[in-house]
Amino acid sequence: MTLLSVRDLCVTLETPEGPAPILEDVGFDLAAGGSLGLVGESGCGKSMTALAVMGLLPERAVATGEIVFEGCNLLALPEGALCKLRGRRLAMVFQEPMTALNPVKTIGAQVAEGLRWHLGLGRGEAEARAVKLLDRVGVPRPRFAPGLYPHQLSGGQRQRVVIAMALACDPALLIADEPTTALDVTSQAAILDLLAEVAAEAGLALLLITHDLAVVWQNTRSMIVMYAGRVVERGGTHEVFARMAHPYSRGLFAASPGALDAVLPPGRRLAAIPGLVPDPLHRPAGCVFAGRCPRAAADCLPAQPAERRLAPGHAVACLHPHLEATPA
Amino acid sequence: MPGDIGPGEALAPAWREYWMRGRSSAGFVIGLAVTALLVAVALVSLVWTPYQVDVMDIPVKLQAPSAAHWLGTDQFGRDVLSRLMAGAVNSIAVSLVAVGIGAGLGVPLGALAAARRGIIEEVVMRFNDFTFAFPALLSAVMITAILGPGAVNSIIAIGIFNIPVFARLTRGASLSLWQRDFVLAARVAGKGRTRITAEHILPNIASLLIVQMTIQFALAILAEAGLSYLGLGTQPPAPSWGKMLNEAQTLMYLAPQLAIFPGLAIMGTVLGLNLLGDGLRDLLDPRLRRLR
Amino acid sequence: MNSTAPLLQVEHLTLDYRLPRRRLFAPPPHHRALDDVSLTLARGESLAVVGESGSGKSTLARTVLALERPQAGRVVLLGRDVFALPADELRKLRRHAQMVFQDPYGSLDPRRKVGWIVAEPLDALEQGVESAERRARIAETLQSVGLQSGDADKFPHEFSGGQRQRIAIARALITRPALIVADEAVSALDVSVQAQVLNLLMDLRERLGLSYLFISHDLAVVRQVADRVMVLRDGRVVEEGEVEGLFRAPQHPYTRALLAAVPRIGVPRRRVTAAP
Amino acid sequence: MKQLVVRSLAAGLFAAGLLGGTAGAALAAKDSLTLGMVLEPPHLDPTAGAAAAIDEVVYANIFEGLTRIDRRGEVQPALAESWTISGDGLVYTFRLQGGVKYHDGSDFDSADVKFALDRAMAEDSTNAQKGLFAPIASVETPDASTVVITLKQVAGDFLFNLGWGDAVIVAPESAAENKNNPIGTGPFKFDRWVKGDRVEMSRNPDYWGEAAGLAKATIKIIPDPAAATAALLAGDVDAFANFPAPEALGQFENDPRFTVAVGSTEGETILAMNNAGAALKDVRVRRALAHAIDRKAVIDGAMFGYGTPIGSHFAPHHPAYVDLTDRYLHDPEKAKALLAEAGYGDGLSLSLKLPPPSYARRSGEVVAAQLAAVGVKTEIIQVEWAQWLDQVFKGRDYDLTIVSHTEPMDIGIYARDDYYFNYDDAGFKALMAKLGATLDEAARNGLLAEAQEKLAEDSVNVFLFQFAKPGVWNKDLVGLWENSPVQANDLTEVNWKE
Amino acid sequence: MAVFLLQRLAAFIVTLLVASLVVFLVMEVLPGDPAALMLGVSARPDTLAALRSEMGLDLPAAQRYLLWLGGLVSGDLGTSYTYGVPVWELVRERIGLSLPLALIAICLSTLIAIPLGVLAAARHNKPADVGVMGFTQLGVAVPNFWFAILLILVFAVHWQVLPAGGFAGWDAGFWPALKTLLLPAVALALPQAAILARVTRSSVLETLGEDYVRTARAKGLTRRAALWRHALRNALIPVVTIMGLQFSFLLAGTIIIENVFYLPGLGRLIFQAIAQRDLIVVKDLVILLAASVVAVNFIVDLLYAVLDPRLRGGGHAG
Repeated sequence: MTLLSVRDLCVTLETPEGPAPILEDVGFDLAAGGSLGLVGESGCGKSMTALAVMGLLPERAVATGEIVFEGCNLLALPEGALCKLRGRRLAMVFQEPMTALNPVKTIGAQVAEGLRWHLGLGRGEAEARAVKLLDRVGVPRPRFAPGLYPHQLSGGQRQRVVIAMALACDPALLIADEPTTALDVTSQAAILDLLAEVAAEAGLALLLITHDLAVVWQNTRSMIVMYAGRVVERGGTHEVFARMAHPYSRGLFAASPGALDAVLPPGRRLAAIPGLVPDPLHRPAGCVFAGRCPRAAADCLPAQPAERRLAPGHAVACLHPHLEATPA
Repeated sequence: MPGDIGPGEALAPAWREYWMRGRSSAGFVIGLAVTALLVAVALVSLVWTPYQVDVMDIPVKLQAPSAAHWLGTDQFGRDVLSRLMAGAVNSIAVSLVAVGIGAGLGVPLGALAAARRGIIEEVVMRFNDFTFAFPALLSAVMITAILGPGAVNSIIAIGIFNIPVFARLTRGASLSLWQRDFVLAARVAGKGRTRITAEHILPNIASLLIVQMTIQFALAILAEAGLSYLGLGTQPPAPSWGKMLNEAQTLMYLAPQLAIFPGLAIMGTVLGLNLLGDGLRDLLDPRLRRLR
Repeated sequence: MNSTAPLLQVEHLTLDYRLPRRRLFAPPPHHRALDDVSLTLARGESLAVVGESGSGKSTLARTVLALERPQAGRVVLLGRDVFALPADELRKLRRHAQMVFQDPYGSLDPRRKVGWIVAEPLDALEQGVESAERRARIAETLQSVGLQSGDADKFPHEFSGGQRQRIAIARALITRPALIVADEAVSALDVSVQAQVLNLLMDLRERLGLSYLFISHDLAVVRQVADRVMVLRDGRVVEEGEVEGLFRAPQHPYTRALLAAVPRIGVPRRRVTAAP
Repeated sequence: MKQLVVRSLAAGLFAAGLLGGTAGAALAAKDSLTLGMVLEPPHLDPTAGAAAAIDEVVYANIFEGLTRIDRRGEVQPALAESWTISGDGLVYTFRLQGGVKYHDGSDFDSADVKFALDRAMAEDSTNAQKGLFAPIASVETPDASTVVITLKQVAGDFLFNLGWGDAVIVAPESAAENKNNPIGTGPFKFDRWVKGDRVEMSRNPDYWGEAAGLAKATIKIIPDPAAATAALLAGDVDAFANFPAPEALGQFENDPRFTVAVGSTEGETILAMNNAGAALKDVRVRRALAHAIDRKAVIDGAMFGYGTPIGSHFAPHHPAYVDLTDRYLHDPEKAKALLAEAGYGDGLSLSLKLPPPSYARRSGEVVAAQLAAVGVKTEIIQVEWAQWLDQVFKGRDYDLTIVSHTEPMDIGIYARDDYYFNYDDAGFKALMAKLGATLDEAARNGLLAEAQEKLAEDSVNVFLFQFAKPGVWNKDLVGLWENSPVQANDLTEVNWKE
Repeated sequence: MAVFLLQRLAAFIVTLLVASLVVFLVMEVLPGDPAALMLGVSARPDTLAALRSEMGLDLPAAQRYLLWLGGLVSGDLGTSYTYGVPVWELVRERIGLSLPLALIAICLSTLIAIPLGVLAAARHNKPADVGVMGFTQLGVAVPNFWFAILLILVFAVHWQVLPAGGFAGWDAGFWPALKTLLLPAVALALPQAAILARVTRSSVLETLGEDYVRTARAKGLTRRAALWRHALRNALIPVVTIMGLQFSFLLAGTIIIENVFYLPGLGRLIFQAIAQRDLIVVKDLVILLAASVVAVNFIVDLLYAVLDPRLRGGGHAG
């Protein structure tokens, strides 16, 4: 059953130099209890997609298209109705646990706030539930009293608190936007484990946004690759990894030093993608990747390539995709 | 005047860009216009005023605005417009020098404190706390009590209280710059603290300082007016807006224009400078949302 | 200079940061950022220092370049103890050791043109460089990192993150140093650009015979560029060794935990127990 | 213009929602008075300070002397019911009022008089007018109601001098505390002093003479002329005996709620010159300055027409007055000629130090403008009283200054050694000595006329105008002094109209 | 935290000591002899000398400094030269006016400024914001003494609803006394309110951009709820700093405003004392004012700790 269905999502940002298209025709589906990885480099629009779903786009941004969640189009909902969904059915975990928590409120109060707001619980009851939640995410009493303030916790512990806040009202969808980027590698793994566990336990769908292919590989069932505001490849995670068809996906894969669990022989170079990501105000008319693409041909330039199905559940927006398997 | 600076080719690209951005901000344009008007009026008054500034014509004293005297005459029959115009020179001169003193001493002190830390910083900051512990006006009153009232002494009094403002600002901004990697890079490159201050720190806080200067300039105009109002600032017969207000106060009921026009002049000038300062801040560095 | 001596020798380095007092009459508490750290780096060798945040690796980098003064220990660069040198001698020594920083946005003065930035160590450290030679050196250095000589007249904000990191590398190279300390030099870059910069660093090392002290938290990156790896934790060296050996058979449990935590493609996720 | 401005201001502020409260103009109670005064007395003991403000509060209200000066400036009996003077003019025998009590209930007798006078004359006395008592050789008290004062030399104005505030009679028990809790014998008792704001007093029910008309009098200190104007208009004070803002008088004259009375004072306002100054020691220069000044314009410009031109250091309302105002007529050409003659044809620069009162500051501006017209450049330096005393009066470091000499009959100052004018003239000193030894009224007047002539002739100072005393009060108030022969606000006869 | 406060306290004491020395030296070089001023132009030298010795002016400077300092420490402020009463008495009388005036002005400016600032931030770039910013620009630019004159003109002279000046005294009753303080308080408060409103606005705008506000919105809080529950308290931290700074400006403002409204407050006392060379009063008052500025900033530091738990100490858990 499809929980979230995004169709033709376009987001335009007003800038002093004119409107900048941030997202163009982004679409994907996420089933209830499923997990979707959104991977791409900075500026590809993955965070903006998450904010669009949450209805928390910056004021200067205009979104068009459809974001259908549990049967209703979020983009058409009035603010009041959105507020009733946010935190209740839709929840989000942010990248920076250092700043995502209010420094002047106790962690207990911050976790309890959603409960009181959405479920109308009294202070005592909400705080009791908050203690349970904190315990669940690995910030247990008595070592961590709910009366602690965020600055008294480490980064990993704070991210656990943020997860507890997100889980408070049993949401159906959890969006995690680079939840581990700001953390040390050992905390990273623990947080990813925790996310996977709680998602499985509560049967909630996970939209995981990351720049790290390995994180996607280990944590999601399906994935989409984004580049310069567009979806360039989508499919089941394992299918996509098995045959990275889009030259960008493949380039990204080859450029990741830790992509292969093997060491390149000394002196061998990583496969870097030459060139730069085009600036949103000056995107080319045709394929956005053509400028950096080793396979680009004349036909890539006039128009955006349409999405092409390679296999069930695996599609690519490229005229000259790799059809051979990814070298492993 | 905004019209004077056309979008000419001669302007450097950066300035042209600033101008294009600035032009779209109403506050900045108004502030620039008011400030330019003030400067223009002051300059004009140096060579021409409708009447001679100091010449008394007692029979025509306290006249309401008329065709002959656009803003009326004061208790000695002097032309108010002429005195307002000449008062602009006084306000600008006093404020300029006072802010110059403040920035000229405060910026090096602040930069030194940030560069050297330790005991020097401690001394500079104690000096700051110390001057801050005295309400500025009170100290100005005492300074003029010692040195005697007068424009020069009010400049000193206002200037002294600008020193900690600039020292504090410079130190704060410099300290955060000293944490930046490009300063570390300059240290790796073997540059000493003085050279780094001159080549990296000061250029990077220049826009912040310019903005603060416009603000302090406005405050100095208010301070000069306040001191002159208390009789401690500019001495007669030199025209000063604050002094004019002081003299007009008892005449409020007979000739309210005498109190209204200098007040409006002060308000307009300060307003213009503040708008200019805000505009400059947004223009030079939109991230600098300094507290006001 | 004795060519057989190691390029850099760090001996028993200990460095404390003072923390604010907690009690008025007690001495202020210390945070020990480096605790008896020693290392040796030969010419042309690349040593990676890895560790999590707070492990002291950045402090080590700064101390090696004499930007911080340790409480104990020595840093010997090219046979000379940097903390025992008079200021102008130290300055002369600086041209042999330069640094590349993590943040390509923060490490370039936004008010200066690229040419000025790149030439900064030259201007500060080498007296009497004529302007024609100076120009030529800037152009040459920019070209060596894959930029154009015309880029010298642009401002940093006209460049992308990867290009800025190239500028920073050019600045480090212009005095033709023997040692480059790279403090998280690629961790702020996107993967595709990161690969470009890593490749550049490897090329330069081959061409110029540079030595790297490569500070990083990213084990995968380290594996790509280093000959040897040193693992720091809470200011102490927990393990050191040849990169291959250490990755294949880590000895210390902390090293093992670190390696296990790195997500890998093709390896199913397994529960890790985070090191406490 | 004015109405329009005020209305639009009112509308603006109203719109801003700042208006709170309602009109609450309480009717003034009919037996109390709030009198405005510019300067606050530093303390309330008239025998220990020079400030006119002390006398203006306590004189004739709280404290009384043996004699008193009435509203016409004439000597009247006070605590001394009557007196006789010996033929040689050296022995004064005073008969004291009976049944006089101090406000603290203690009795008044001749011992108090002796105490008070001895105290004022004593070595360590801090009486500001010690000179008044200089002629006294001894004070004796043959009985409780008689005081005999013997003088060293004849003093023509001795009875007048005993009427000064500095010569009031205080009791030994309370003298030390008079600065803050004045205990006198007058028709009003001191109630309290809210420093910086007001002094309150109330009717003395046990007064030996005719009881005061007012049950309560409050003297409110309002130093700022603008505030004074506002306070009168707003009804916060009932009267200003000496209103500090002459510019606003026109408005009060047109306002039916107020009475404006312009009286005379003993204040000769002069442009004092340092007669020892490099240029000013030349009488031609001093005369040139006198010719340069247009007194009428000074009075109009600085005093809004309130003030009488004078030609020498003498009050016009005095019988011995000689009008010398035409001695130096306003004549810029002549002034220039005189300056040229003295060698200052190319101009002259002088300092003009101005004390704080607005008459001085304003006159100074007009004077400076007029001097500029004849080529004399003046640098105006505004000083506080403390600095004026220090630099001008004591240090004699000045060229020109403007000040009002408010003491009555003070032409004698020109005979003092080392006085700040630096006018050291043997002829004038002889004249004054002669005056001191003369008792006959006509002869005295002749000598005084001669002295006035002499000062004008030597153009010692530029004599500007006799200070006017503009009083403004509620039209229903009667009995306030119009003139000010001594510095006082005698409230004894003040009443509200029925 | 306690250590931090003790360190601040030590710094404050040093500041005050230096201040006392500076003030004393300033008074030494102040031209004008208080004795001569009291006795006027007719005083004779022996009278002057007698008064000077009575006032203790004939002692050496160092001795007078130490005597004064010792007095301050033991709570004895000395005796006013001119009024002849203990300075403490003068201060007590005047503080009953100045303190309430300052407090009313602070309350007034806070009550005006914070809602306006929050409103402007909440309606960023909307007409309400533009209106508030316009008001604050005007408020910052108006000289407060001029504004005071306008207030008198309108309320006291034109409408006669409020007194033009003077202070009724608290013994006249609460409302009459308050009424006399209303206009001065408004004149003092308006420019402060304008500054405070600007600070509040920019501070709230800044905190509204913080991640934790976005987190709160992600929890489902409305814009308004996120503002009140999360942004405001954090935004108040810089606002409190500015309020502390304003106290100093407010004291300065009272000197002018008390002159305009002829209020017998500390500001006018000091002004008067300087003119009358009542040096002991000047010295005492300057030190008192400096101490109160310092004390207010000390309170601000304490308030920080209330508002910001990060300053309350307490290390990492776990």
